[in-house]
Amino acid sequence: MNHWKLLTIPAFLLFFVGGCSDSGRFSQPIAYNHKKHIEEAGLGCFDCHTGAQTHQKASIPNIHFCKNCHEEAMTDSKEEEKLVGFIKKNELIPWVQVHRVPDHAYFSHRRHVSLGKIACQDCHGDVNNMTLPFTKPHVSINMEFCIRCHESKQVTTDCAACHR
Amino acid sequence: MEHASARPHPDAALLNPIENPGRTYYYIVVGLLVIILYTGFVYFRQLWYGLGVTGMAQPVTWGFYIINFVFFIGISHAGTLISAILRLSKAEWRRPITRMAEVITAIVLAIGGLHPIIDLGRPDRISHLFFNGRLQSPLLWDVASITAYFTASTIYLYIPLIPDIAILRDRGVKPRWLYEFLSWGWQGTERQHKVLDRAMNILMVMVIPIAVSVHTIISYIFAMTVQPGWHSTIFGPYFVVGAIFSGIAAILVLMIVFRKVFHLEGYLKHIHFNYLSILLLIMSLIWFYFTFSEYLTGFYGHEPNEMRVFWYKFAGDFAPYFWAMIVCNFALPVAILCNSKTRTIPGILIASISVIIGMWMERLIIVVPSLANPRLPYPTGIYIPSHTEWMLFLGGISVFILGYMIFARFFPVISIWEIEEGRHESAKIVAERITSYMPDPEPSATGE
Amino acid sequence: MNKKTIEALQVLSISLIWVLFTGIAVWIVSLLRESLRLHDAPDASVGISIIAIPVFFTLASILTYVFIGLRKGRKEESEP
Amino acid sequence: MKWGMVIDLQKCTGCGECAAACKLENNVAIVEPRESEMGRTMLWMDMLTIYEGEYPRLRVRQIPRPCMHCDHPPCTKVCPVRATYMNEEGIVAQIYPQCIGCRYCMAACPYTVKSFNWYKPSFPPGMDRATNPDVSVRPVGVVEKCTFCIHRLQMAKEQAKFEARDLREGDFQPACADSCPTGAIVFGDLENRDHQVNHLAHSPRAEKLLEDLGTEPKVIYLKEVD
Repeated sequence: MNHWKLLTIPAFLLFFVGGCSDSGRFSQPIAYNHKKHIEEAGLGCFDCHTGAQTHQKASIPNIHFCKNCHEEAMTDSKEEEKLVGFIKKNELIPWVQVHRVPDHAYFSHRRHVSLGKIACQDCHGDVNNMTLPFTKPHVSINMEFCIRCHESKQVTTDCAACHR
Repeated sequence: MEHASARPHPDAALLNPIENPGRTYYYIVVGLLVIILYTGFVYFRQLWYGLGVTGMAQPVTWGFYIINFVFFIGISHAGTLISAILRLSKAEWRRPITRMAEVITAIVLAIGGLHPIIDLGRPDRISHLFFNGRLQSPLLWDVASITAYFTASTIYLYIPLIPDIAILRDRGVKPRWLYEFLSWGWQGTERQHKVLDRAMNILMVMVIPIAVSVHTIISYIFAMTVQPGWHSTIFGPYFVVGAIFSGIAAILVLMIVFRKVFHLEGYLKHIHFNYLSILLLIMSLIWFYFTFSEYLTGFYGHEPNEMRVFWYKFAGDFAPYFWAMIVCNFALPVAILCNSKTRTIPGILIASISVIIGMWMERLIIVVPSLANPRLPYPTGIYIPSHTEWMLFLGGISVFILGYMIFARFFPVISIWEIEEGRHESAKIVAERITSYMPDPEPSATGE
Repeated sequence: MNKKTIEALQVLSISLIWVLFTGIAVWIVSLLRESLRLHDAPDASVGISIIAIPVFFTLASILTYVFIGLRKGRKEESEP
Repeated sequence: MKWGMVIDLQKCTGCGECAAACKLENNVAIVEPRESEMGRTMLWMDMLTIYEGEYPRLRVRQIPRPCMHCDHPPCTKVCPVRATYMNEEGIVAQIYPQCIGCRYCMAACPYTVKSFNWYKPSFPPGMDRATNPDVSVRPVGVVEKCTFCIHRLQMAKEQAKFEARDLREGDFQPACADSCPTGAIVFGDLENRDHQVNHLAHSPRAEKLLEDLGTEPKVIYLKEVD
């Protein structure tokens, strides 16, 4: 047994007290530009995030999808170069999922987008004008946020409807 | 104020431990601190790995922590309740005893109150109890009643302590600021005495129902479930009686220890031990009566699940503990205390220690067998406490001793001003009281 | 420590006790409200829980009474 | 809606397939043998050993035992933090992030169905990567129990709504009912006349465990007839 680990408990407690859920920032491998893709390439949310309307997960597109346009470089952007590099090497882009629902909660995009008719912007913000990828969640994903919306929309607030 | 302490005080024996604590005191404190530190380490280990380091399993999901919780809270009834009853009934022999008893309550309650938290699988989520607590659960009743009892008994300990703190302040005992701060400007004027008396009278009446409610509610933790051996209406009073019983034993042990260590033979006389041990004897008989009716009703009803637990205690795995409990709580103390020849101080010490052990076993016998014998045909549960649980038990006792020693280092364990008051006034008051009991002289004598 | 600081500390400790007990009262009331909102406590537990509140306030009042009473009951030592 | 389960002991062979399926479906931790000997085996669906009769005519049988999902659950009454409660569809749910691990519900449950995470849940090498993503792996120090595979209900309801239809009987079946090779475990809505459980629950063979406690279990056994 590693008793030295016990030393980390006070540190852990501090961390716990300090609040740890969504204050961290993430860095993305490629500085993806949502605005450019929407305005210049004329893409919509569901063109790339294909699961958002029909599946539990919205899915983040990766090389197999990006390949459709970016097999060869379209511009002289440094960031595109990186993408083309990934595609050439047939290597997955290590996107960081920023909007994360904890394991113990059930969340489905289909339920919210197709059945609940919630706009993407309500949770993810004004993505259409974002020139950089997400480094932190637009809203803090915690139960208070979920419950407030569920109460205002008068949908179920039964614990077991989301917890599992 | 150096010269002040040179003045011989009539109760110098009580002030001596505070003014000259001596070396052994610090050795013992260091020893206890070592044990407590190690206990802290053991507890952090439990926090890190989870409750798996204990001996609890399924179906015995409650073990030492809950047993000790009930046990310590039981001991705590020594103090405030008994002191309040003695004060209310104006028993003059209470004077050297009340303070010692009240201190037990305050310290033990703090230790006992921590046990359910030690028992939690996720103590980091304790805030859920405050933000999402559910008043329907007996555990929440416990949180509320133990808080009330703890605050009430601390206040009840503190208020009669004020004049003694003032004595220490006036004698210039260090740390001065502490006594200055705590004495609240006491000067012993008539008006101040009146205020203090009134406050104590209200408190006395208040703490008794609070104390009774606390242990009743602790018994409800068990009695509110439908488990065999727990679901019983007798549990409330049964627990209260057991608590007072173990409490008196704890006071007696402490009195004997202090008498020996601080040389208080002049204050704690044989009569005090005699009276208290007779109270212990009575409680032992009442305890036996409750135990008897508790098991007899179960046995007579002959409900199969109830009987499984019954035989588990009477002739099964728990029989050694059960019969040891009967010996410790009933046979031995009654045998010793019934006879005035054996009702000596060593005899009382043996009886009291046996009662404390016996009452701890009673808690064990209440908690474990009911859990070990589920209603559905599962294998009988086994419970072997681990090193962690034993350590936390020992740690709890060490914290108690240390707490008591720290209290005795700074404050007199026997109420000086109440003794003084007794010297001056009680003889007169008692004489007046006794005359008031007596029939008035025959009026016919003057008529003719 | 001089007299002023000690006095200030005494007043502070008394007010802290009031803060603590008010906190407990607020806590119980908020639990009651939540259980009523969720229709979770139909039993007598609601009524019984309310009893705890006056108990705490009585305790605090007794302490305050003693504190004020002792200050008023002092000899007039400040006078020459 | 009142979800319930009927276990037909006439059909049950005691094979234990339901217990195994449950364990895999719900990521129930697999404890080490040493721990298991101490009585820390975690099973949401346990196999109860029942002895009937006396020695020469002794009969031993294994019957499946999930959580009874009582209509008057003794466990939810005592929970100090609302970590366990009965929802409107009659499922007694356990909310893991809310549980403080006091184990009062375990002590109060007359059926002893709840399990506690004495240690951080562990899985044998290789298996830890094969946990069911639809169910969370519980943290250390919380109580857990059979949920009637409530995650399946969440998904089934969503699917039904997506297809704009009502929930059908077959849409929501817990893993044990799904896996039973003899079809002894039937699951459905006890209040819905179209569901099989509704008929079976009124069978003369129907009985409940510890019925006299008044807990009104929603798991109903159909006793064997010789």
